[in-house]
Amino acid sequence: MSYQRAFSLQGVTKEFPGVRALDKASLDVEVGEVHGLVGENGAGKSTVVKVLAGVYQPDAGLVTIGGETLSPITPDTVHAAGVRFVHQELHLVPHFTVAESVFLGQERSGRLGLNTKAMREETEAFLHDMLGVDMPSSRLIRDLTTAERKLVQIARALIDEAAKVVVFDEPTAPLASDEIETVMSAIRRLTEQDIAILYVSHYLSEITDICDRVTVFRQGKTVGVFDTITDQSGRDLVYAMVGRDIADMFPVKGDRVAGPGLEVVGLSDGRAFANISLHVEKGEILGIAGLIGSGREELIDTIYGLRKAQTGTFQLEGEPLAIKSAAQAVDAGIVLVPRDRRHDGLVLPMTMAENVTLATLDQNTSLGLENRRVARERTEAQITALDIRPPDPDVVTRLLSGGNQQKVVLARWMVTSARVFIFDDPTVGVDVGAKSEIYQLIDDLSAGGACVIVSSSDPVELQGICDRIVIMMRGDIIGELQTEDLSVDELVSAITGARDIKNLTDAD
Amino acid sequence: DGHLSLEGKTIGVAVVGTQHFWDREAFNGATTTVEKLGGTVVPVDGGRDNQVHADNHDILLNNEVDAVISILGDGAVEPKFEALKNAGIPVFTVDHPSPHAVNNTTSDNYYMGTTIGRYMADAIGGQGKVAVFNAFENALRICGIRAGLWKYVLQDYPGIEIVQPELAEEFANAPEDARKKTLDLLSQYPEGTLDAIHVGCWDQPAIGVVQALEEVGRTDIVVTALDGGPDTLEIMAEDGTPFVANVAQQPNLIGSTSAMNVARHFAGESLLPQTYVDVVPVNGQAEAKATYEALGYGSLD
Amino acid sequence: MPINPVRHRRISEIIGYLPLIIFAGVLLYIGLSAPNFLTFRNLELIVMQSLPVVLVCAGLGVVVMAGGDDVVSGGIDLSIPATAVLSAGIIAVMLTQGWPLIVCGIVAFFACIIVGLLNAALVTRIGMTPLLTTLAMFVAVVGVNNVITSSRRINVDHPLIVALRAQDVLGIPLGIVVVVVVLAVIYFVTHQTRWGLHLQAAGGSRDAAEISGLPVRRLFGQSFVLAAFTGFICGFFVLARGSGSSPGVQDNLMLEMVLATFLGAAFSARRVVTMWGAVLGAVLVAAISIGFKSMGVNVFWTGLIKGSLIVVVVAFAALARRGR
Amino acid sequence: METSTSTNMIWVLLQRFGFLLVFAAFFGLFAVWNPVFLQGGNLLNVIEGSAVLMIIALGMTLIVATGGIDLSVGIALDFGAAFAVVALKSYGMDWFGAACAGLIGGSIVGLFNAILVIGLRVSPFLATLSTFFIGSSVQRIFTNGGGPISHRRMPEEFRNLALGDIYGVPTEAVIATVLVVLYFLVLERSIWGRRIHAMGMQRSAAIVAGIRVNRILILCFIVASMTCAAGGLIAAANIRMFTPLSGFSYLLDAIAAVFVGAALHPRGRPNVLGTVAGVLFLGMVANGLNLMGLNFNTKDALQGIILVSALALAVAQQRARNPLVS
Ligand SMILES: Nc1ncnc2c1ncn2[C@@H]1O[C@H](COP(=O)(O)OP(=O)(O)OP(=O)(O)O)[C@@H](O)[C@H]1O
Ligand SMILES: Nc1ncnc2c1ncn2[C@@H]1O[C@H](COP(=O)(O)OP(=O)(O)OP(=O)(O)O)[C@@H](O)[C@H]1O
Ligand SMILES: [Mg+2]
Ligand SMILES: [Mg+2]
Repeated sequence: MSYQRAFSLQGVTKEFPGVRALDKASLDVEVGEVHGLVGENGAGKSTVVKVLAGVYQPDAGLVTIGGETLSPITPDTVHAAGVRFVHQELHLVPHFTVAESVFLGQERSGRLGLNTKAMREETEAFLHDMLGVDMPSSRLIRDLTTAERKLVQIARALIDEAAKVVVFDEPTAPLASDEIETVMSAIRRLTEQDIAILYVSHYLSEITDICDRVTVFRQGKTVGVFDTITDQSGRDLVYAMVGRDIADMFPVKGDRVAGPGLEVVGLSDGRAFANISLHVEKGEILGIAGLIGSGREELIDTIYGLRKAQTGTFQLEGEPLAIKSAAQAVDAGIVLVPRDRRHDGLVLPMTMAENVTLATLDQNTSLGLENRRVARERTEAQITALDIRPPDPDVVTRLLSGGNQQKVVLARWMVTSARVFIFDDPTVGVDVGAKSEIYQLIDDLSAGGACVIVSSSDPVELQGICDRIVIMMRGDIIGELQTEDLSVDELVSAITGARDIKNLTDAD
Repeated sequence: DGHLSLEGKTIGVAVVGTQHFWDREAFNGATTTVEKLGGTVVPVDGGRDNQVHADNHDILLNNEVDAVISILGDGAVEPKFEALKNAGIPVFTVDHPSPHAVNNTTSDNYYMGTTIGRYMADAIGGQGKVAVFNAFENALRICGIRAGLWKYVLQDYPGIEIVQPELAEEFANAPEDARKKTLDLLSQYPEGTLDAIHVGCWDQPAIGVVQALEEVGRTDIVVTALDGGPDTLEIMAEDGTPFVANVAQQPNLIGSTSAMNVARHFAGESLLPQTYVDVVPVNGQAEAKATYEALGYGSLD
Repeated sequence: MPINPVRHRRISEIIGYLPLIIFAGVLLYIGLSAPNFLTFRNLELIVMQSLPVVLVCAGLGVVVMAGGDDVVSGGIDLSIPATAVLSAGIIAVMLTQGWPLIVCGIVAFFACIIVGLLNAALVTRIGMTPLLTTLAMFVAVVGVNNVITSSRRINVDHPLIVALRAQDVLGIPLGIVVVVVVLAVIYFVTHQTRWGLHLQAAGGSRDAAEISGLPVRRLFGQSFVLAAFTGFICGFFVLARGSGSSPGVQDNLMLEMVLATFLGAAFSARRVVTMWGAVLGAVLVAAISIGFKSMGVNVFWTGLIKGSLIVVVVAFAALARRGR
Repeated sequence: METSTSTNMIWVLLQRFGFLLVFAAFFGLFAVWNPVFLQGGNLLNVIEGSAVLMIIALGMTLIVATGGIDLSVGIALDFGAAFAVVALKSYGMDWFGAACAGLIGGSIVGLFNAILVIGLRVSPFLATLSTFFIGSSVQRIFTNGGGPISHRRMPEEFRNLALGDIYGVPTEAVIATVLVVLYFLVLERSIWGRRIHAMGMQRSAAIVAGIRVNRILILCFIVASMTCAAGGLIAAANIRMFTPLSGFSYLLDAIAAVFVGAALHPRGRPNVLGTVAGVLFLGMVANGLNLMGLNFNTKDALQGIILVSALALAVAQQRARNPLVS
């Protein structure tokens, strides 16, 4: 193929107080290719994207788009040059229609105000022709599935047909495994139209799957450009990213203590799922798999007392247990690492120390007054144990990177003497290095005799760390699989209902 | 007046508010008398908002009442009165003279203003410094009359000086607010430099004024006010109180008289534009006790 | 599995209409007990009396639209009623000094717009929370108005002002016509134009609007100016209604505005504050209070009834949301 | 860059201490304008006169810290005063019984708010607004329209809640100070305070962390309204009567004080010491303007303008110091 330069960043440096987020980084993307950008949390990916978006002014370096060097780099000049963004977050107005959302900020006007009809027709046509989906343009955003919202975002970026470069920032992070394909195929269609795509993701399987070339960042520097990508490139990419081999992403299991753990019988919430029974032994890691909408998330919330259960009983280590609120769950030694750490995991405006000790306040008090020194010491111990960066108990958690935020949530539960750990999508947006650390930690917990439940939308992760996986579909558990000898493909087909679980188990 | 009757008549009674003793009593006087005369009352209350009070007359108009008694209010009510009049509904006002009203029943505000002026001047021996709470002089006609005539009388006492600026009381939390403002005032006018504090149109703030004076032991300063409700009469009846003069009105009687006037109107009697109901000047402790009993508030012994 | 999403939907939709049903029930009850309540004349009166509140509600609706419906940090402008009395006060004072109405109007217009700009600057430049900003602004503007009018009652009998109250156009009171036109314009501007769509996006999801390159802060600021403009218009209606400017009108106007606007949210299918919801809320609140007065309900009870209405309606709205 | 260090310093100083400087500037201005301002008696007036507002503002601080707002603080004050005065007058209770009655009366308001907010899921703003309407109406029904209940022959001990002194310090100032200290310890130094702040800042995260937010919220509403009722006791003792609907006049000032205080906090949290600063500032401005001898309309307008400017300055200062906080 004869490539033509779509855009290039050369020697871009960006400093924030105390951090050099980009350090003479460069990035070249050709027309018609899908170019991957990978790196650890904090490597500078988002910063480079923001420089390209004109949100940040680089301290040094050149940005060239379509052969023209941009100066100044502002959101407007960048937009005019044909660069579009599909942001990671599903930022859309919930009560807007699809058409309104697609055209927000680039409306078609008629003689009297807006030309709503034209916008509706164009939206439907575009979704059909370019992305291959049929969607009524009058539906409200809040009634759409996550994947459909992603498509709306993509349509938004491309509807004016002036796009030359499209930047995808972790487009699949919020998606369930079956939805990913919808979006990926939409992306592939785009390359056919001589659009260059920059694809930022932590999912290396996607990167090797879809990208033609990949650039790797580490600590703000470009440390490698891979011109050919095969299914086997994953390991090399990881090496380039973290600067060392991550021999095994997943920990090797040793001997475990055993004994009765958490037992849930006949749990229903009257809406999302009904009559669910499951159990986790001490020292066991139970996976819960299922698509978005399968009731998996609601089940986790109900076990943790965040949602009201209509029927159902709990037993922990043989003792009956009432869980009507999260506080009761915590008192009983059941703790949750929630899927949405920014909303439910952390009190973002509070410091690391404040967050780490939030659930165990009464352990470091004298006469009801807080002993801040003890709180600090305990936090420092966790910082060392979990390698949280920066190692400063007084840093406001809002400013931590995703992986480190997740570690702070973990640290909070480490200081309790919890018996059941529930992880809900624990590694979304977390880089490979941190991911493997978190897996190790989960394994250590179960090795120490805790019951662990991991609910996840990532089949690889489930297959890698769990002993046993239950699969949910439409509010029901449709089957249970042992992970030994289970392949990821088999798991995926079970989750999506492509294959009957019975066949799977029979085949063993 | 035994022949008077409102049998079969519906009378709208609009009152500007009911927080204040005076308003409430006038309202009660009017409504009970209407009912005693066999009429039906449609009551509306403005919640001390002159605008709402005015609007309430529209409701009475729509309800096709036979007559309206309107208690207090400001200029906002005039067009409403006019509309009522045009619809053939006679309007009777209380303490609010209006060209569109058949009759206005009121205390003699001119007399109140001059009387309290004289009493106060006498109490401080015809000279000295006087502070005045006077937030409503510009807002309400009756307050303009009372404060205006009080000042008019004081022109005859060249030795009396009104402290500037005048003070403004609040309506909602009048006693406590006046107490604080008085304390501020007293720190500005040390011992011997202030002789009287007058409340220009009513007497709720005077409760706080007296309170402040007693707190800092400055009961040499004379307090005067208007209305003479039971609260303030009780204070005036206490030993050693600085609250020396007041002019008591008979709001219940005023309301009731207005209702009687409505009946007189329907009986075909002709009414004067203004009916004056006696006020009771109260000068000193003994008169306060007597007035308290005479107006039927009970006994203070 | 006894899960029937369709049935759930239907129940929650019915619950969703409960606030309106409750109001309809109360009004029907009033209509049956107060003979003159359901007459055309009375309905006209209800609308006429709610005009000033309707106008400020529309303004508040726009601000909420642009800032989101979080009462403390989202879009709220408590200063609109103060702007309205400032407008009324300036016009009244200048009229008594013999200025032509048009000049008075222009001066009042600029004064109101300045208040709107100040709100906008404090909120979007300095970053004060809107609730606090506009509450403080309310106090300050009322203070300034009291200086301008010396807390006097000022009668106004300018024919144009009187016409707003007393003139009919084709059998419909001029005041209603004017307000309907103003509302229609505001509706058009906020729903049928690019700017209006951006405004709604800014309030609907700040992040989405920012990412779409919309000038969120400027839009939010502009909503305060538009709100101040409704305050300016409202000033004329305050004058017309009270045939002049009386001190103290703002307090009641503010309470009614807040009550009506947030009740209005309970009427909207999406449970969001909308301009029409606010307007409907204003009219219904006026209807209820006029109704109870017509019934001769003891006046001391009105607050209790209003308060309970908010609770019932809002609680049902919350219930419906939960049922969804 | 180096040349501008000194101007930078000034800028930094202004940002850090801007509000303090304004406080000082007004203090100086009032002192120069009218020397009376500085006299001990007058400053005592300021402190005494701020006591009730201080107490109400403490209650408000608590509710704002939970992430809500309380428009019914005035109702709680009224109920406190009403229950106490009725207990003294109609039931002949002694001062202690009456004080307890007042506090219980106030707690009804908080309980009612809690039911609306937690039980019926009404937002705090609308819930407390309803409480305001309902509470006002109840007072008017109870007092037959809103007439004050005066009790001139109030027991000396009860009156001393407002007028007495403890070792020369006015009792109301002592009560306010004790409450300030208690609130400070609870809200800023205790584990309950941490929980309250956590739920105020991010409720869902607090729930997941196992904090019993509803229980805390109920308690906070009740404690806040009892605090306001304590203010009501003092107000009633001050003038020996219960004036219905009088609490409303403290509402705006209380909100203003709390938010000035929050703006003074490095991370924008509502906090007790900030509230104290806010209340004292408002009290000082009101007193100073009273002493300036201005026409009362001018004075009110100035007070409003100073309020807006002070708030703007406090917030600007906080933003400048810490641009990252939302
Ligand atoms: N606005 C900012 N102010 C200060 N530091 C910043 C800012 N934005 C980013 N940083 C810092 O710059 C570095 C690079 O951050 P960046 O967001 O680009 O990483 P990333 O590769 O996108 O990480 P992730 O995988 O977590 O998304 C980090 O150390 C981050 O803390
Ligand atoms: N103003 C700031 N000051 C310091 N650090 C910041 C600032 N803004 C962002 N950061 C840091 O920059 C990094 C990236 O933030 P950003 O908002 O871009 O999220 P992100 O990179 O998309 O995160 P994720 O990996 O979870 O997708 C985080 O480490 C964040 O803590
Ligand atoms: Mg990033
Ligand atoms: Mg990212």
